[in-house]
Amino acid sequence: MTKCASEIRDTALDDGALSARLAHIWGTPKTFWGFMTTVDHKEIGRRYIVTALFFLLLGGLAAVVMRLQLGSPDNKLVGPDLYNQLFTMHGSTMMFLFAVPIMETIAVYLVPLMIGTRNVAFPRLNAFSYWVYLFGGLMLWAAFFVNTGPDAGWFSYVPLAGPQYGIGKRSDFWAQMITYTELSGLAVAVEIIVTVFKMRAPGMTLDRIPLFVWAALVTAFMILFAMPAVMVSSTMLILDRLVGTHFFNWAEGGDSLLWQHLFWFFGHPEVYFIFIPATGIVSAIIPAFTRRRMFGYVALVLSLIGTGFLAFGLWVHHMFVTGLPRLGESFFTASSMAVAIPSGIQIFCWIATLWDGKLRLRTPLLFVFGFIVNFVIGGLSGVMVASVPIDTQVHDTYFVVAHFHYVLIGGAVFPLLGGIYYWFPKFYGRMLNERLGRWNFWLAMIGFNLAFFPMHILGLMGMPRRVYTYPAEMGWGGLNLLSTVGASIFVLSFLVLVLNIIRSLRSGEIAGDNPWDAGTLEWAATSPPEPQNFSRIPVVTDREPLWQNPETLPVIGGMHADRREILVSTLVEATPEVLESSPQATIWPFIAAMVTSVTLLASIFTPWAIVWGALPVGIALTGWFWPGGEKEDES
Amino acid sequence: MSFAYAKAAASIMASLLLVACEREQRDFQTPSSGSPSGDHYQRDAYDVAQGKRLFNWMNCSGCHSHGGGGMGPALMDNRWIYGGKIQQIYQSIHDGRRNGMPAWKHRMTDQQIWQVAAYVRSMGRYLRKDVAPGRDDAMQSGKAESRRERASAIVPSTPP
Amino acid sequence: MTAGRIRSVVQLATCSSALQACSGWQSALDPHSQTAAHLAGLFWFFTAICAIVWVLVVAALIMVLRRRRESESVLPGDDFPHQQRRKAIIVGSLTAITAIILTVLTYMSFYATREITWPRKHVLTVKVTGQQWWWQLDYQNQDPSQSFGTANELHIPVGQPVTVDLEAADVIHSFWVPNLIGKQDMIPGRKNVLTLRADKPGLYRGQCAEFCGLQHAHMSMFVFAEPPAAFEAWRRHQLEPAATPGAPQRITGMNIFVHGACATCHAVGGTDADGQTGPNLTHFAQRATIAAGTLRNTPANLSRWLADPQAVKPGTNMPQVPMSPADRQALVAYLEGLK
Amino acid sequence: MPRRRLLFSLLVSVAVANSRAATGLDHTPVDGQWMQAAKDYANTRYSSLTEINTSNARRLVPAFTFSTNLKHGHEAAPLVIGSIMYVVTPFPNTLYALDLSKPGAPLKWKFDPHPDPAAQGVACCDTVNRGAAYGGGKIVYNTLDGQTVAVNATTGQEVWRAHLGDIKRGETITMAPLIADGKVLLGNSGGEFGVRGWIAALNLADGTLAWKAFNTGPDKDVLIGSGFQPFYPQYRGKDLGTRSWPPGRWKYGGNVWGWVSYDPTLHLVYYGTGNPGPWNPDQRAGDNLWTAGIFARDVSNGQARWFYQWSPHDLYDHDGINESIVLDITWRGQPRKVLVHPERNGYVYILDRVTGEVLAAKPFVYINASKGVDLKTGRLIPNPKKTTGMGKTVYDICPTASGAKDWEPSAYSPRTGILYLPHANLCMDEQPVQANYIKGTPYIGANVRQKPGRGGNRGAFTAWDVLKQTIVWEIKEPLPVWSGALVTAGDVVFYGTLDGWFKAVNARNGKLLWKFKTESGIIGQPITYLGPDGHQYVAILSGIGGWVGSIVSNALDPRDKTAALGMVNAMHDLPAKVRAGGRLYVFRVR
Repeated sequence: MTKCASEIRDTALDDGALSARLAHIWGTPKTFWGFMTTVDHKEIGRRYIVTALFFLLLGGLAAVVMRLQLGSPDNKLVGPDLYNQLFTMHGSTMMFLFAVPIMETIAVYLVPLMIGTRNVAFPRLNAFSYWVYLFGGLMLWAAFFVNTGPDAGWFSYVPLAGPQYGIGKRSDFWAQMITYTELSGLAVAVEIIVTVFKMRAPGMTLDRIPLFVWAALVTAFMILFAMPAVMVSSTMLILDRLVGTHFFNWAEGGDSLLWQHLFWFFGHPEVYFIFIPATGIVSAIIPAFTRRRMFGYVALVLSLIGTGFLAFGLWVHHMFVTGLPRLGESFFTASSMAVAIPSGIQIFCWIATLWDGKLRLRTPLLFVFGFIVNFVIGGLSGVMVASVPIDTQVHDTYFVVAHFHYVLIGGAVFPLLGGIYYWFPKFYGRMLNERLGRWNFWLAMIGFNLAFFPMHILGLMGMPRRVYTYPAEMGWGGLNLLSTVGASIFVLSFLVLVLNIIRSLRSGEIAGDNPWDAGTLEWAATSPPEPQNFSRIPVVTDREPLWQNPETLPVIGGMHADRREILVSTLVEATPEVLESSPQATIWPFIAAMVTSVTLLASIFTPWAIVWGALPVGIALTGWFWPGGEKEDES
Repeated sequence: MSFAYAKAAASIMASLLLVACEREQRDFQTPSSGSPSGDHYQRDAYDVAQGKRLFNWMNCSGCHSHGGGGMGPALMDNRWIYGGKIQQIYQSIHDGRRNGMPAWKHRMTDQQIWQVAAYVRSMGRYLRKDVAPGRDDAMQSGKAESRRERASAIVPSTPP
Repeated sequence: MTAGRIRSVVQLATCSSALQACSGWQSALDPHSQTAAHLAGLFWFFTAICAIVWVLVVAALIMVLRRRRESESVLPGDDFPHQQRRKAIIVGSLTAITAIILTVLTYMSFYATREITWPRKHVLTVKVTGQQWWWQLDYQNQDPSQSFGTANELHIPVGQPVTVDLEAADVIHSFWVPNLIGKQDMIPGRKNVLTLRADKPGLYRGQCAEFCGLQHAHMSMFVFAEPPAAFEAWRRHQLEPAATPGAPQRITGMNIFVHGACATCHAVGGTDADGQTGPNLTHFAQRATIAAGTLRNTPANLSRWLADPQAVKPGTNMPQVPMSPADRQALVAYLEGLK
Repeated sequence: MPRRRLLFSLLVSVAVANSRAATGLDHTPVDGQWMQAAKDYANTRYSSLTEINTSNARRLVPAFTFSTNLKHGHEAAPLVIGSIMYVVTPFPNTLYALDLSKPGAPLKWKFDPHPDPAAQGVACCDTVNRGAAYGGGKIVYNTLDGQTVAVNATTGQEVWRAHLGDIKRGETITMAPLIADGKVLLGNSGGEFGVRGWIAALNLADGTLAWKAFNTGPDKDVLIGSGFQPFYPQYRGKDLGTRSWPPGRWKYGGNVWGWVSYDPTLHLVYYGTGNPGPWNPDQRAGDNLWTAGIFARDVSNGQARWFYQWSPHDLYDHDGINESIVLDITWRGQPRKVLVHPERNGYVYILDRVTGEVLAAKPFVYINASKGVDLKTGRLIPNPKKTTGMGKTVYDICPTASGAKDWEPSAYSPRTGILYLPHANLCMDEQPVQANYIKGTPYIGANVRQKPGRGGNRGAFTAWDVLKQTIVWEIKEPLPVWSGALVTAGDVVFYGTLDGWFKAVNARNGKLLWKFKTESGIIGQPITYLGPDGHQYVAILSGIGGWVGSIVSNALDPRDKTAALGMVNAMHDLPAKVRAGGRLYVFRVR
């Protein structure tokens, strides 16, 4: 580190000047160029969230069409070809383009704020991951709109998705979409891990990390271990389809079950990528609205880690009817049951916190209540499907559809909605309307249960999944109609949310820095946060720093005020270690993402694309890392 | 100037989209009217895939194997005794040929014959790569249709 | 939500349908075999436990809302150490109880699995091959001349265990007759085995449970559980070639069938029609349904099916064979005569 | 090992003499003619001519050649009766009569039967013909489209014509008929078309049907009556030809397209039956009687005497149609009337031809498809590791579908006691798939890739000591040996190779004496005769084709490894070695 004459430290500036100066250094110009080049985690996180919600909308529309089709028996609204594409798009979109990204990117937005730093580690990678994710999602939907939507289910079982029965390019787009989203997912996971481990504010020891951040951390680790499995398998699928390898060709020594093992080795943990951050949201909301510290912090953290570990030992329960050895299956029954224990602990701790808390029944807390009510149903039906004998009856029926929608909507979307109501003021500086929030909640609650509870019964009545229609004589019509009505109400609840958001953006009540009087660090920043998040890095001495120091937070000084700089701290105790520069805005992540995307897209049609694409990708990466002579290069 | 580029780009995009749509079409219903030229069957991956199934089901593979031939001539090379255009192949299947090829007009529907003809064209990879089938889930006979080198120009060959 | 209520909802929904025969004919909760009864029993037990747990959780939440707080601290986040300890004990015990319940459920599940999969002496082996989108049934026998093939309608003798060998010809399918037994996948290149036993005579519907492409929705099957004598009569009849038609119209129909497109895929025993890629139609007229349970087997429906199969079952491999109405009528007459 | 005393009786001449006595046909007493493809009823292909011998064979030179102007497989044996040589071509099955008495053997006449061209589409393994037979002044042979024609041997006029095969069902006829007891014996081909196999006897005089016996189905069709006394119990019972199959499935298989032997003393004909259809074994549970076995039938009425099955429930297309050589030997001290049969499944069987008992079965190639023959029950012991089934790919099955030895006939010399076996050394990967029966189209249901067997040499010419059941010597050939063999009293053995070499080797040690490169590959049957000039000649047809050579004759594409039922994969280099053609070569010693 060379000391320059022009060097300016924060100690030399008063608060106002420092804030203005840092805002300029960290800021994103409100220009097109600024938009394209920004590496600010808040900018990227926000557009990530908006994009994910956009895909939620698309996936939801697919679901609406499916519900309309199933609303009455022998319906001819959509044919089997379109229906198969619709449910594949619905599942793939919801899992790969909505649920996982949104959970990861809420973390991208919030984690630096919650741990008191100015950006994520590897901000350019962050920008890159967003663009890759965006292009992957757009590619999939563009393909769908030209009748090339994947039609073999979001799980793409071979041989149906394989080269012989997966006709045309539909499954190739699916498999390549996996590559895009997993690439971005892995990038984010790496960022989160490094950010949490090395960039926490001084004093934020491991046992002072907010539970949401713990959840994000555990999720990131799970992603790191699970996603390679699906990338490998989807690459194998592409190779089978394009190059004629025999990974899944049982007639030449391959095995179609290999796909299922690899897919579910990822696919089951994936449910927890979605659910664990959601529990983090719940654990963030509950203290704020009960005015109580979370009961059983250590137990909750251990539950998260335990869930993370156990999640990798459950995948076979998706394969109970494939004819695997019964004893082995029973092992997976036991592990699937066991994963209910950490979930149980979390629920008990939440209820214990609520028990003698000073409840403020605002919309976020309502959604937490809804979450517990619905998720427990999903969790308990999960215990049922974990049992091999019961699973042989309900597997691949609407019972399972009901089950995982209770887990994913009840267990993740409800907390997410709560989280939106909770953090919206932080993101945009304005409150969401409480009245509309209640409408939103009750419509969601009623609509959701109406839509999905009957599916349990339909499954027991023998209705299999993924059927585009059913005969009247099966007697499934009534419950399906009920479900369709429920789904419509559920959709209505989202319209209320959209309305609420639009209204608030225009004329919502100004929020202030800490409207909920919550205790975690993100509420110490302004609403919306300044580009640098914190002009002076706070020092943490408690799990709820703002409750401990309601008036002013202790801060550290001595950081440069003339460059993008962050504080690197130690892993366990978070004692300051070194000052590290943080990269400036650049267009290269966008360019790299674009050439990567074009390469991947072209590789759907010819394997040579990988060879030819390596060149522009290499150029883009060179540009990315080329030193630009900025001050950031010095430190 | 840039407008012209945009127009060109737009038309390329449009034709790409059209190609994609046509490739992925699933025509379950027999086309109702007229006698189509049959060319569109060669651009539809579904028709080609159905043709491939029929090629096995209708025992075409019994004589022509997986394109290399056997009792019947090879279909993956560029020698075509009775012509290698899809219409000529259709004719060979539909009416049969005197040196052993049976007529299928009473045993297969027109649509099926067109599908098989389209598939036969894929054997020498006279079809686009993205339309030609990938490998089977079966013991391999060689490179999948979509991975074959395109056979060179069709040359007429004399009947045996 | 109690067990009884779900049951009544199920019954209500099924009984309201038009056809009497279908009451609960594809229901996991209307067991007609020991195995299915076992499964249903286990299911209800699990449901009861889960319902209790859920009710307790919801009750706790309601109490949270209704509860009058003892004291309200001024500052947010204040802890009450005595409460903390009490809560820790409660949460700890609840966790322990959860673990115990789950252990019990795991063991029950494990023993139920053993109960169901215990190999039994079987009297009959049927190989079921899943095809897009129908079921090929091959009744096997040590004596090859006693073996035969049929499709989509599985006849079994009541009270006798039947071994079902499950295979697939193209993609993965799944064999599932909920009233009798849980499902088992049919995976190309693998063989799975189920032992099926119906304890009450009846007609049970099954349906492919693994997504298998365009017509996954119309891939159902029927199981006819018959008294052993009736089954034996049926079996013997299946060994016979098809009835030779007598009426001129039927003879015309036979000629259309045997010399036309039908014979390239379908077999009728005793004729030159011996196609193997479609369902065997030797005793077609005895079947209750057409196209893997898509339509009831009536002359009108058969005519409709032959006229435009793609309208009935889009994507089916059955082509629309052009035919004059008179020919179609003759064909229908022939097929409906294949008793 | 008990010491065996070996005694050969020259059944060859006995048979000829007896047949003459029995039928009064004008078989010349001199062993200088070649009146049927297999030379004699015993199928020895042994000639007592001695002019060509081990010392002068190297001086063999072409005497004349004759082009057929065809480019398909020439499998036939020429016939020589008196001073005329008769050559049957592959489709269109023209019969040429060459006048040997004149220099260069000019064409005397030709006869064209005009077979239906559509027959080419249902000929499984090229449009071959394996030769004619002579009797009663007539040359009798079969045409590809299922006809049998009798032509006046002198004038070339058609005498009669019978039509037994229906090509609409896929029935063709490629075999050389055998004339015995005043009857023409022939059977149908079409094992790959789901054809029901039969053997028929036509009256030589007028071509009317004397009897016809099916090889599957109810006893009355198979001509199984009270005289049927098979040695093994598994062949006893009513209607086993239907009951050893799933109902209705017995309509496919058991064709007769190979060699028929005849024992005039026992008045029995022996012939092997072809494979059951389809190849996919799961579509035909059971032993599939009476396919892939051998029948002994009373020549006068066709009634079956006994049966033995080489390959019960044949898993690998190992049809049992190979030649059975009629010998009288001393076996374990007892004189036995036997058949020696080198079978496609890789064993040389010795059967008691009176009772149908298997005396011995020893492998002459590497076999892993089966583990031997149980001499107590007579059953082949299958190898579970190589058992095929629907959809299951089984790798490296030896021998392959075309067999350790296909139809190409061996020769037996009573002078050496050796059987001269032309054969292949191929293995295969096989995946049975669902076969679909559509009348007149192939009914196979298998993906096959053939490949070289152990050692890499795809063929061999093996001298097999019949009594010791051991290999005396063996010539490894890079390509399968698909020509017939011929052995003479001069101790010279002749055979041809696929790349066109016609070879003469020493019958006692296998030393190469002479070779000559012909214009195409050789899959024909060498013969020898005494010319009108009193000299010994050797004749062979050169013309690549058949199953093994269809890659050349039908211009198949080797990129498809399953083409021609996988044979193309094993023969992918053949087009580089040999060209299609059709030419008769006749040699003599200069």
